[in-house]
Amino acid sequence: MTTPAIPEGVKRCSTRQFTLWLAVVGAVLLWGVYAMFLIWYKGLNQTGMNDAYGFALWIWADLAVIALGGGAFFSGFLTYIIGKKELKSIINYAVIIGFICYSSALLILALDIGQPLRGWFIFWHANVHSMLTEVAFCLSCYFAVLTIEFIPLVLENPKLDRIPFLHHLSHNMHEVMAVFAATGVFLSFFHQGSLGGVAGVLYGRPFAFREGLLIWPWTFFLFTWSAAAVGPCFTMLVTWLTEKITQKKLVRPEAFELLAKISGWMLLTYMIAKIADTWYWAAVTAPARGFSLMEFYSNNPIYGIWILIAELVICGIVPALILITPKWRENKNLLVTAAILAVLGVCINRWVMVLQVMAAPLLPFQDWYMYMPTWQEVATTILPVAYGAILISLAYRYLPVFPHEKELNPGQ
Amino acid sequence: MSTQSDNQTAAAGNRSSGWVVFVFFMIGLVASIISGWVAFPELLYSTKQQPIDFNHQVHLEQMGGQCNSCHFFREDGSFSGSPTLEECKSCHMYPMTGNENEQKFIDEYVNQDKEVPWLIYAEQPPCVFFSHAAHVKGADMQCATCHGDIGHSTSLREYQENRITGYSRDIWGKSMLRLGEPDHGGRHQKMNDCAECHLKETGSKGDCFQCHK
Amino acid sequence: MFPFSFEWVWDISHLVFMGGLWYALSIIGAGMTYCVIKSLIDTAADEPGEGGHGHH
Amino acid sequence: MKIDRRCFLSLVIGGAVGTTLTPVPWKLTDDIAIWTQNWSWTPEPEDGPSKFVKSVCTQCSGGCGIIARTIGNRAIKIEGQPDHPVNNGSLCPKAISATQHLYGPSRIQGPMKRAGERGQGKWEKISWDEAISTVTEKLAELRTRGKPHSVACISDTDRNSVAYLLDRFLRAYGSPNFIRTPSSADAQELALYLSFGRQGTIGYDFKQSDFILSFGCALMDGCDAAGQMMSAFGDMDKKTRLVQIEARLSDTAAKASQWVAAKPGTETDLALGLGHVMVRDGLYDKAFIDSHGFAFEDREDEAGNAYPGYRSLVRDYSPEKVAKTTGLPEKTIESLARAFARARRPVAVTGFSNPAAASVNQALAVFALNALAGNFQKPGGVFVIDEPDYLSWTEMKIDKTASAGNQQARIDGAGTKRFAHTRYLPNRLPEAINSSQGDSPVQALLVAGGNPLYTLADPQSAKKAFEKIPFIVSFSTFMDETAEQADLLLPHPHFLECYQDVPTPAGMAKTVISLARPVVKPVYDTRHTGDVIIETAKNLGGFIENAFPWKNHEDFLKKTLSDQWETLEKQGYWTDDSSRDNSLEKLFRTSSQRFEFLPRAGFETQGSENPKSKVQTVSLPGDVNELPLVLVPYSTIRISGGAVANTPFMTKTVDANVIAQQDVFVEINPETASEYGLSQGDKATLKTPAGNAKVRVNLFEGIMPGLVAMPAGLGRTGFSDYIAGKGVNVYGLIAPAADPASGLNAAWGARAAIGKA
Amino acid sequence: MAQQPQHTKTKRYGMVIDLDKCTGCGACMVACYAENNVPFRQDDSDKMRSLNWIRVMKVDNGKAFPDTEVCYIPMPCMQCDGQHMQGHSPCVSVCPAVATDYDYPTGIVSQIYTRCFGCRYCMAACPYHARKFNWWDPKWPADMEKYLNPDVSARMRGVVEKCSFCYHRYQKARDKAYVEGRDELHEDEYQTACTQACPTNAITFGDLYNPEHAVHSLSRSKNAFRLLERLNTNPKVYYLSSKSWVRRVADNYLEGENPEQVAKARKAAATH
Repeated sequence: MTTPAIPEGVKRCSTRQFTLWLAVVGAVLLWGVYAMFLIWYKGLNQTGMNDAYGFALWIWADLAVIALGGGAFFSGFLTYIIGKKELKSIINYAVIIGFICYSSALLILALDIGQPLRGWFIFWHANVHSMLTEVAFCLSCYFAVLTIEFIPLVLENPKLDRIPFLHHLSHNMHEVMAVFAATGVFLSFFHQGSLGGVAGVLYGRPFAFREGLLIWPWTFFLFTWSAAAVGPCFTMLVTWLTEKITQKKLVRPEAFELLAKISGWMLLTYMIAKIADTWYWAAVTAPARGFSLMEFYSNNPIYGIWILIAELVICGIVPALILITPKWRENKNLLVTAAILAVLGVCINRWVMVLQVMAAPLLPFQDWYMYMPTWQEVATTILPVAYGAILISLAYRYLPVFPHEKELNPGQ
Repeated sequence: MSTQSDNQTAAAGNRSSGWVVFVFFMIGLVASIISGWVAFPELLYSTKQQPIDFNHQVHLEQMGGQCNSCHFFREDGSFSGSPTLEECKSCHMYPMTGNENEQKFIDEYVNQDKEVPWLIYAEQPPCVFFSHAAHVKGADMQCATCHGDIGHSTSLREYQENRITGYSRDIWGKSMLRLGEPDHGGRHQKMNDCAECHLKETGSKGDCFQCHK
Repeated sequence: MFPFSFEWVWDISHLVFMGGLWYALSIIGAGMTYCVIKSLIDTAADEPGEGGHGHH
Repeated sequence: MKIDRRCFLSLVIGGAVGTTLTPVPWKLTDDIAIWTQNWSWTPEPEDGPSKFVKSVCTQCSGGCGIIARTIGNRAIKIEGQPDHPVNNGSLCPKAISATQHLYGPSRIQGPMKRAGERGQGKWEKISWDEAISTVTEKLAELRTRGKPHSVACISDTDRNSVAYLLDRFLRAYGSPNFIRTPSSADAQELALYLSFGRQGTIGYDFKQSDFILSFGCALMDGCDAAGQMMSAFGDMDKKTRLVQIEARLSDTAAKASQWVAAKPGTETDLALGLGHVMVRDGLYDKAFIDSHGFAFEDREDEAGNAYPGYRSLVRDYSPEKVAKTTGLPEKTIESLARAFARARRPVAVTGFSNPAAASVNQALAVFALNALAGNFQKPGGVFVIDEPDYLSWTEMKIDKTASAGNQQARIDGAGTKRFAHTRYLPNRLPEAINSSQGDSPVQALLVAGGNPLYTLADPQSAKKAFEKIPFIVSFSTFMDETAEQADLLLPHPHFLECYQDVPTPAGMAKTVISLARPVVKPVYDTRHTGDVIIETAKNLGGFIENAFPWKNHEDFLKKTLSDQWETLEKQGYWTDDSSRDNSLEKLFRTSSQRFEFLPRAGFETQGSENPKSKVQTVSLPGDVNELPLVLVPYSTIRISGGAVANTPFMTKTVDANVIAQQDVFVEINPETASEYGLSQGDKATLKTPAGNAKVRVNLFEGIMPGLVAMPAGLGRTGFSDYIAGKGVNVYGLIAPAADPASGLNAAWGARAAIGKA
Repeated sequence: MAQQPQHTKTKRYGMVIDLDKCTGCGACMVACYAENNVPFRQDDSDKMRSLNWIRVMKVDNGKAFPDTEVCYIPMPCMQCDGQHMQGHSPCVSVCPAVATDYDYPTGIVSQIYTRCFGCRYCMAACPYHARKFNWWDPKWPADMEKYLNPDVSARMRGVVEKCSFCYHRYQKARDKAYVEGRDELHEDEYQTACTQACPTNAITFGDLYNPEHAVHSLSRSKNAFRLLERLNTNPKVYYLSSKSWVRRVADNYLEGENPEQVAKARKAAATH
């Protein structure tokens, strides 16, 4: 069916079906919103966090979601700055996914602080030496950039496009998009890095601490790199999932091919750097503080050595090799497997850099610290997923997200 | 495409012209600015009267012209602040003058053994550590420098309380946020005001713990 | 964040960090201002044409 | 002019732009942040002039000097009084956190009478006049019925002005039943009486001693001498040796130079074993024994009966034999004895431990070691402090009813032929009531100080006995376990609100009288127990009224303290070194005028022919196969095992492997735990002949295999939600066992079994 | 916050705790609660959510009965001077809103509750777990608000708090000095609540820079060490113990390393 709100020439499901879908996802969203208000009203005692776990599930979710949202800045970089025309097919979607990731991250941050009404102190009373300040600034600025990148697409909705001012605004924003994209890349580079810096600068936490370059620990660069490598994988994965659900071809194969290739090489180089970093940390940084590598992993099934192997080999080297090998990445199943592994890998990395940092004992007489999230934490962490699904559904339905959809689905 | 154009043409006929839109914009702008600068401060603060109208000048004359006759330092270095009922009673056990405020004080507080709930203009929040000793003894400052020439006032002015924070209007600084409240001859007492003076006088805004507890 | 906020110090760290921030913010701000003004002008230019503007 | 949606939109946009140019958003943002900084429900403590008031803590009998800091009429903080002779500024956590009890929810806020069933927790507020007249009427009625002796009074002390007033009141009224709650001082005081012939306390000169041999004393684990002892330990030269004999690595043991882990209940054997080595090797003060010792050698009495002496007694305690009993290597026993004997100023200490384990024999055996070392009335040694006599009394006349009542036998059996020298036997009171036919022998009970329903051994049967008493009055400051079961509550002020004299605490090597003073005005509608007694006496009239010529307690204190009052008011304490100057010639008031190694009073009156039977350890009831382990209570200074519960602050300091939520952890050696398939944190059921308890397991290498140790002071029902409902009362799991020599409760533990729950 | 050039480090307050004397009684904890208005809860047994500015840790030598030894280690905030001794303590450098700061005149790490918005980054940064979060609104039942100390503000839910070395006592001592016309404080004028409360005098407090203060020489004695010294946090809380096993559990050592040698190497590296 076609109403004026739906982009021209594409087919969408019935309103009833769409409403039903929204109701289902909306229920999950409401559950999350309820938990969110509980947390704001009653405070952080509603979570499973404690004094050992000052950072927990939420910070992991933040870090992971931002890494995965890295697809937006990296695709933007490739599209607008390097000029990879193939990616025009997917760039809108990458921006939407990025927008969802970043808005979720900001929402979770607003939940995660003990005094949300004073949250603006981080801007007003900024301590420029704190990695978290850098994160907050770049995150919110970059979110502004993402919004700017998203606006023209929203304005292309047939109904909005009819308003002359909005029509022109959309057009003019497109014109200068490269400038915004470049700013976005600059901001992204720093905040992805700062997120890495958040753990890396903790010189009181030998598990997290990394030496580095000037004021930046190696994790600063590793985080940016890994986000650039894995962000596109996540974009591909969500696109693939959308194609499966809508049962349509949405993106030109060249876009997949190119993103996969670039991701593969980024991931491989990242893994080499990451392994070098891990080796230096295990062989030099930690022992200088009296720790041997196995002290960080043994003695605990949850944070065992498997986690390192999973991160570096199974979810690192393996997907990288799949993605750089043309024959393998042409196989859609292998490509998707590699993307899933890569996404898991970066999630494990962020998990380790948040949760295991908190868990590992520092004094010899201490034990591993354990933590179990409450349902409120889980609900608020799932909330962004529901919110993302809704936003994607709305965008897909009402906005011309995929410029080549008509051409790729001639029959419909 | 043609349908769309037609719609637009039709709409244009019913549309208000640009200058009308602009006038409405200006109305919104001016109205909000006026209400923001004039009505908002009126709403934000509640006005309270002191329990008793106190004449500083008369007391100052009677007590030898020294603030510290009533507002003194204790032996341990702490500052006594407003006199307690006990201290007032040392003179005002019974009426000394025919003043109605004095009579009120004796009837309502002395006879009922109740402390006077003075509203302190310069009362800082509980997170603030303010050392009178450091300023008055250490830096040799005059009371009036910060508090104004309150010693020669004959009447207590009204006390304005912020409805949201519950604190006196006097201590919330001279910046825009202070909303044009006159300074009563003393200094403003928000953190930035303290810092400004400290920077000028000591070369440093000071460390956090210097003024916070 | 601003030179008049309490924590501000005129040192290298603040200049570099805040410089970067204000640089990014001004690009974003200037870019958006440009877009809005240009769109307003474009819209005004369209008015006499009564919707005769082109659409791509 | 056409007004449409666009105009409205412009208006809104104009308004929004305009608003950003006003203070509204910025000021609101700032003020809301400031609001979060001053939430009205986060208290803002009021400031004012600060004062420091010297007083003394009366929460246990330790008598530590304190300084209370006040702001206006608020008590803010308790700190140690640095010049106080008892504690030199050292305080335990309970004293430091006393303000929590002062203002806490445990307080009884005014006189009340029971409204529902006993123990239901329903109370009705009444006036003090009504409260006191209720007591007067009840007492008058019992007297009219000729049963004044059915009134009993329980107190936690028999040595301060309130105790004296109570005792005087009972005697004027006609009852001999003044009972002191059990304490670690009981056995020591009795042993002191038997071997020295004096009523008083033993003092140890810890500070000057160079070798302290402690027989399981909880010196730094929360005994009543903690302030005193920790101050001494703090000043102690690192060369001073402290040896702790205990089966569990307590805090005292952890701080000791040497931890000697003897089996629990074998301390007496070890003391005699050490005596054996000293006597065998001639390592004792022959001069002292020659001139002041009695029954060191075998002897005969006037009638020609032969009695063995100490030398013969210890002959049976060879290191080899004692090693077996105590589980210690022979070498340890030999070297310990020699080290003790060779020290310049050694002192052997007993008594400050589990109040239930009152072994007079252990005290005698330890005194004997001190006698062998010849360290009486010497720096670094043992001093005898006489019962206080600072309160000067007027004689009183009593009527016939009173004298008839006073001649009745005590209900607890103390002072009877069987327990001739024991003054109070509180642990026998429940049994006396429960076993009586018909009416309870106690018709009215006044509980003034102490919390018998918590501190007595076997609190279950004590509670049953209380149910049979028709009229119970509690003078408690707090809603404690005893007050919960009372009919009438006449709350005594908190010690920071009133005057109270504090006699020399146990362990002090000189006389120190302190005065607790009102630090703040009373917070609640309370009245000093002394005042209530005086007023009740006046209400009863006649001879009783005449016996109490004072206006109130304060008046009584001022008049009876006479000379010392001023000193006490000024410096908070008053000392007297005269007991220190007691020469050995004047020290002993036994019939032999000597130190009696094997006291005549103890043995001859009981006609025992075989003194060896006196030194047998109390054996624990229960089948060894069924109950293979032994449960021992332990003290920790962070949990109060006494009448007054610990404060919330103290509970807060307790580790998560001692209390977690509602559960108490028992300590078990990992080796023992593995035998029963228990691992760290497991929930388990602990079984003893007295009952079962749900506990959790804490593995601890520092406890002897085969033992289960549980902290004392938990399982309360009274006080407040902050204190009650955590863990179990260990004394409820240990059935009392009478010390054959004294009748005091000597159950140092209980047979136990543990299994996974 | 940036190291402000106008500051000169005149004092460096520190603490020396003699572990041989600490009996683990908890008086320091309780005195600290009372002095600093630390709230409590009905069930405070979840130690990972229990507010404590000083905690007493119980450690043992790991040997079986009867060779077991136990040592108590009281742990207040270590008031780290940070790497290179410039006030960049682990927590100060990470706080995004300057709610915690290094007080250059005294060397004490401040915590301003009204500035803190509860991000807990400082807690993640502190290797000693000295920082505690207010998970709940504090509550003082019955009339307990009456015992609160006006010298220390009560904290609201949602902020981090920690030991301040009883900075308010320093302020009060200085006020007294001002009124008496003095510039310098005597050693005994400024003592923390825990130091004062310690019944065995295991804690000594004073200016580590001042040779007349006891801590000056105690912190340099041969039995002195600090916790996790190898992390380069430079704590101002020193410990004394005559037992080598205690020293070993105070820091991390690889197999074959020994505490004395590592300490010697550190000292040598520091002087070069």
